[in-house]
Amino acid sequence: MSFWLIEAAYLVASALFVLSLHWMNDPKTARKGVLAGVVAMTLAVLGTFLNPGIVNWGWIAGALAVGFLIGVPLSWVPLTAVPQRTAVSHAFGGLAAGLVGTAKFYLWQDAPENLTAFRTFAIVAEVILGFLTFTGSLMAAGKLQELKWIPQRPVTYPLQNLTNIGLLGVAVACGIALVFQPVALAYLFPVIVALALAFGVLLIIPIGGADMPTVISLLNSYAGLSAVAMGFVLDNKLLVIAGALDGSSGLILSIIMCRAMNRSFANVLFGAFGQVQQKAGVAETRTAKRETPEGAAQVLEMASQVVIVPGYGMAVAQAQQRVRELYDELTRRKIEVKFAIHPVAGRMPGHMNVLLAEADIPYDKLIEMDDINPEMPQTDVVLVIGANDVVNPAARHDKTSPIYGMPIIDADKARMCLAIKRSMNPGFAGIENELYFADRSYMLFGDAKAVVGDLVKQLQGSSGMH
Amino acid sequence: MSFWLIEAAYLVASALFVLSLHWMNDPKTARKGVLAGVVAMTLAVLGTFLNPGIVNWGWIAGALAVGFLIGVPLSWVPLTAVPQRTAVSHAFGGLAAGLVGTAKFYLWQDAPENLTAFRTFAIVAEVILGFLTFTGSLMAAGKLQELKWIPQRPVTYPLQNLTNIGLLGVAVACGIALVFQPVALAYLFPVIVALALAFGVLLIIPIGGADMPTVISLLNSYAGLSAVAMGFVLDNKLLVIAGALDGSSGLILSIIMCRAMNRSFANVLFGAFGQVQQKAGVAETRTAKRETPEGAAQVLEMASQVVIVPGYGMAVAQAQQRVRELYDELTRRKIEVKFAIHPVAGRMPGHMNVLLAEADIPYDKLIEMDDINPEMPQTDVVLVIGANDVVNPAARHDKTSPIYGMPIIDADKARMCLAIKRSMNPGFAGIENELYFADRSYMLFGDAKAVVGDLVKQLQGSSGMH
Amino acid sequence: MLCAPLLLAATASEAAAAHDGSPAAFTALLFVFLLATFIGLGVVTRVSRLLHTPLMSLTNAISAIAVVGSIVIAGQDHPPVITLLGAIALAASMTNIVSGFLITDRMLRMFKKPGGEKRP
Amino acid sequence: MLCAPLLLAATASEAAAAHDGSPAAFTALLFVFLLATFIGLGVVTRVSRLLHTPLMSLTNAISAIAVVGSIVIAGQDHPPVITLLGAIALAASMTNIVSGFLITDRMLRMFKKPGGEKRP
Ligand SMILES: NC(=O)c1ccc[n+]([C@@H]2O[C@H](COP(=O)([O-])OP(=O)(O)OC[C@H]3O[C@@H](n4cnc5c(N)ncnc54)[C@H](OP(=O)(O)O)[C@@H]3O)[C@@H](O)[C@H]2O)c1
Ligand SMILES: NC(=O)c1ccc[n+]([C@@H]2O[C@H](COP(=O)([O-])OP(=O)(O)OC[C@H]3O[C@@H](n4cnc5c(N)ncnc54)[C@H](OP(=O)(O)O)[C@@H]3O)[C@@H](O)[C@H]2O)c1
Repeated sequence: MSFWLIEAAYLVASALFVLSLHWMNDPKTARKGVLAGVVAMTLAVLGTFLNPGIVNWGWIAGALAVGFLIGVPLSWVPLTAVPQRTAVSHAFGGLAAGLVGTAKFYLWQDAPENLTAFRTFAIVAEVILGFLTFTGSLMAAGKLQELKWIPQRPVTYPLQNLTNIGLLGVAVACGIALVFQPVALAYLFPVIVALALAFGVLLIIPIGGADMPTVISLLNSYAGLSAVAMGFVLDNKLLVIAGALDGSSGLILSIIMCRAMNRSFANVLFGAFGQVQQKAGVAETRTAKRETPEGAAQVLEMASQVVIVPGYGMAVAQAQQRVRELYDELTRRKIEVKFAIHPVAGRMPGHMNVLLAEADIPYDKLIEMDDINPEMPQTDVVLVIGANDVVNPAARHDKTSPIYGMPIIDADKARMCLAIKRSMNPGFAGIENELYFADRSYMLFGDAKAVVGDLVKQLQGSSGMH
Repeated sequence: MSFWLIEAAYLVASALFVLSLHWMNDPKTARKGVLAGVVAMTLAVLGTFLNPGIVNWGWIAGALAVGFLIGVPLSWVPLTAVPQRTAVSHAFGGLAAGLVGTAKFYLWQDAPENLTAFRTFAIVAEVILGFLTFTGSLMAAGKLQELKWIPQRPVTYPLQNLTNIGLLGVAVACGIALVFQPVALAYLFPVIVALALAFGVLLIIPIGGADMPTVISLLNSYAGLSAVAMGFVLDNKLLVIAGALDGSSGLILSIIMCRAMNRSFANVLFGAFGQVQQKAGVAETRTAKRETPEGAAQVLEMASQVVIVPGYGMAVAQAQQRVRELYDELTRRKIEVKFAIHPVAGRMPGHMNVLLAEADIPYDKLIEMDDINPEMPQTDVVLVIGANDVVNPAARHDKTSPIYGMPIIDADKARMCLAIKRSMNPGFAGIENELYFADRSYMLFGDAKAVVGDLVKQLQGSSGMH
Repeated sequence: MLCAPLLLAATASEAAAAHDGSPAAFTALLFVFLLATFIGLGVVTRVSRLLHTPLMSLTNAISAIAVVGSIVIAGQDHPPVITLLGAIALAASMTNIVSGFLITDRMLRMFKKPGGEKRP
Repeated sequence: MLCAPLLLAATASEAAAAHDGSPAAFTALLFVFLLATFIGLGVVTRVSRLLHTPLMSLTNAISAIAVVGSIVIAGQDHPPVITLLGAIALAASMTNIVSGFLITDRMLRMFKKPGGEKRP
């Protein structure tokens, strides 16, 4: 009987998980999607409780309570910290998968008939994926949080990739051995765990902090795959389905990011990309024209169409509220204001959308790169707020540039360009941006929040009634 | 061993079937889709051959040969006969499912432990769906082929729906009885088969010939579902997957048709829609203005943008080649020619696209209703070729009209409208079309092929060098 | 390299037989059905409107997957009448496969790409 | 009305047990995996670009499905050390569920519909 209830619960849960992702295709239905996810997860948990032989209710209650107590605060992090948070929970996910796999392996040592070839195979896969996701995600979180004791810059040493692949190879080899001799060779299991943990760390070390978002998405799909493996171990379809959904989502997001950066997975994983930044910072020969907030405000008032290009800087400066005020001031003057959103502006996909949404800017004003670029020539003023690489014309023509080929927002094609940043320092890609030296470009130096604030004051000052 | 090869073949086949449908989303990749389907089917067949215990190779070879010999000619039918052909193969599909189910049922009579509740349940479902699809599709094909001895008009009699539902109810009741007593009550099985066969016929009788395309799509999903049921009987995942793909496809196509006709399933199935046509044909009071091919040709030459609205009449008259020549003549004169395709123009979804594609008209000239309607006011001449309901303005305003609410092509909004049809007879919906009485409308009476041919001659006559 | 042990491990057919018709096998099929339906709905809704007629005949051919069941019935050693039923079913399915794919391809070959020359 | 016989018929758990880990069960999971991956790819590619950040945290919550396995390990009567492992796994998964869904909803609540007022 319980068998049927459980299977029914799992079946409905599977359907709801699919719908949950499906409804994310439109902001209007997105929250329904979350609801579906919650219901699905609840069904999954309740269904599992029906399993005959579940007795340690105390332990379960305790664990759930702990998880609840950690989880709630973890959901309060500021939006700028979302990437770290995501990384941390990937770590938790990997840990859970790894531990369950380990437990199963040792439990079945006493009932080896259960350790069929594919079961053992699945366990090995689950454990390797789980534990490397665990350490890897922790490292990634650390780099994103810019912890002192974790080097931001990629750490490279000779034969690095070779040793990494080697490590993984050994782990896999041990795994295969286990598949043949799950009991006799059981002592290999801890070795595999250790290697997986180590590999997770070494995988991240050579990757620059700014590539972490891509890496996180990849770790996301690893976490999903480890759930799939767990599904094979426990012969549980729901685990396989949810894991697969998760895995494909992570994969697609990282592909989107790579495309938008015009880079390959290999380049992200082994390219030690951030390095180029060392040779950046070379003193500028050319100088860029400066503009004062007063002047900028006047220019903006004159414009009939303004396009704002937000970037990582706006996120760092937490300037979104000020930007909102600027938006209000301008629209109040019947000036058409649009936001040009680059797919990889900021440090995670959709980063800018969330920040601007937080500032209550209606999402039909957030225009995707491909839709806004055609309008650029008719745009009077482009206001770049803490963006850099995503508006770097070098990506279009300079074959030698590391971001050559990356699609960009054509800020240089507008009648005039105002750029807010603190200095002439480069962005994530570590290369200078000729846009700032163009005749039609003027710099507004300073922290994005402060500068935008000044602009707003200026506009409020002037009656605004013309 | 064979077990693994078979499962592998089935797994790959499943993936290929999905891809096959996926690639149909673009004419560029569509043929690749067919290829994928062929490979998948081949894998499925070869995989099945590996089953231990397959011995009657003679029978198999014979059956395959027969199927081949019937199948090849069946694929040569003219495009106008495609709906009938589809119906016939649904009949074959249903027959196959029904027979396999029957065979399995009697085979397992000697090994009743195999007739578990859900197996029997699945067999009953398979047999009912299979056989009702069989007779139902044959009836549909007959109506589409307009066979004399099958009444075109819906045949209705008192309590019709009640008796039909009743029949089905009895069949299902017997089925449930069988689920409990698969052996003791085995004699109920032929009853179920008979009822299913009868139900198939009675289901179609009350439906008008012109509704057959919708019905065929529904039968398509029944055929798919019977394959799914077979999958449950034989515990075969590939059958379930392919069947489900098929079922959902049929369902969606019929939904699209119903939407485009603004009618509900219930209305199609039980509405006896075609009936209204009886009270049609009432003599026209108002008279429509006629136009001669000469005059029409001159009008067309003057135009700068012409929109052609093809309909069922073009299909019946097989006029697509002439239409192509007309298209060439006009484009040669630098006149912008577009085709307005209504989703349910003709008698099956996409009917017009195939016909015009057959006449080598590039598919980027075939514009969907929603995209062409905004252009209508700027259009100089709309040339309606054997279309009627899909350009009937009554659908927009006349609440009493049977097609009220059905989205239409706004031919009446163009500067001028030329309509080619043989008479003032109504179309499938059996209602008069006020478009033909509008001031800006002129009729070209005659068979579409002939009339368009005349137009082409006229145009060729006039030098065309101005 | 990994299939080797998997294969050794499998006391295949018997195991499969043991599994046939078990509740677990039944629910497994339910999950497969659910997922396949989701895929079908998702994929078909995105089929180009241009190709709805070819789509009908393609799915038509795909539904001939009943061939799998027919082969099993017709091919195994059963009383002649059963074999006959199987053979008829097989012939019917084969007809659908052949005609379905042939006519679909025939229609698709007609679609000219905007460029002008026929699709390869 | 049809489940009744189905249930009667099922000598459920045993049957399920018999099925566990059999080759057939294994391949069933393979099919499920294949289909679910297709769905995932299809669905995610159509997620609105606006919502890629919430999507990340939503899938994050969904991947906490490992909770199912954790409950089984932690809940059944096993040596304490195993139970401990299970409990840790369970706590970790629960953390992801709670934080994942909460933060996703928090982000989505921010998205104002063009009209102006917040989404309900
Ligand atoms: N979004 C993703 O998913 C993702 C993933 C991986 C990598 N990336 C990469 O991240 C980059 C994103 O491009 P982006 O243009 O948004 O950012 P960016 O290229 O990193 O440039 C950010 C700019 O903001 C300025 N800035 C920093 N803090 C500021 C503050 N408080 N006030 C004002 N300005 C400040 C910095 O210049 P100053 O120091 O002079 O102020 C910097 O030049 C791309 O290269 C992309 O490939 C994105
Ligand atoms: N496409 C689908 O999937 C589908 C499915 C189900 C139902 N339907 C229905 O079918 C109808 C399709 O609309 P439609 O406008 O394409 O066709 P229609 O409304 O049936 O009108 C066709 C017109 O073509 C004329 N015609 C017939 N033979 C001709 C010939 N040889 N030469 C010239 N004209 C000829 C007829 O007038 P004369 O007799 O005066 O010549 C008739 O008025 C819609 O009502 C739709 O709901 C379509």
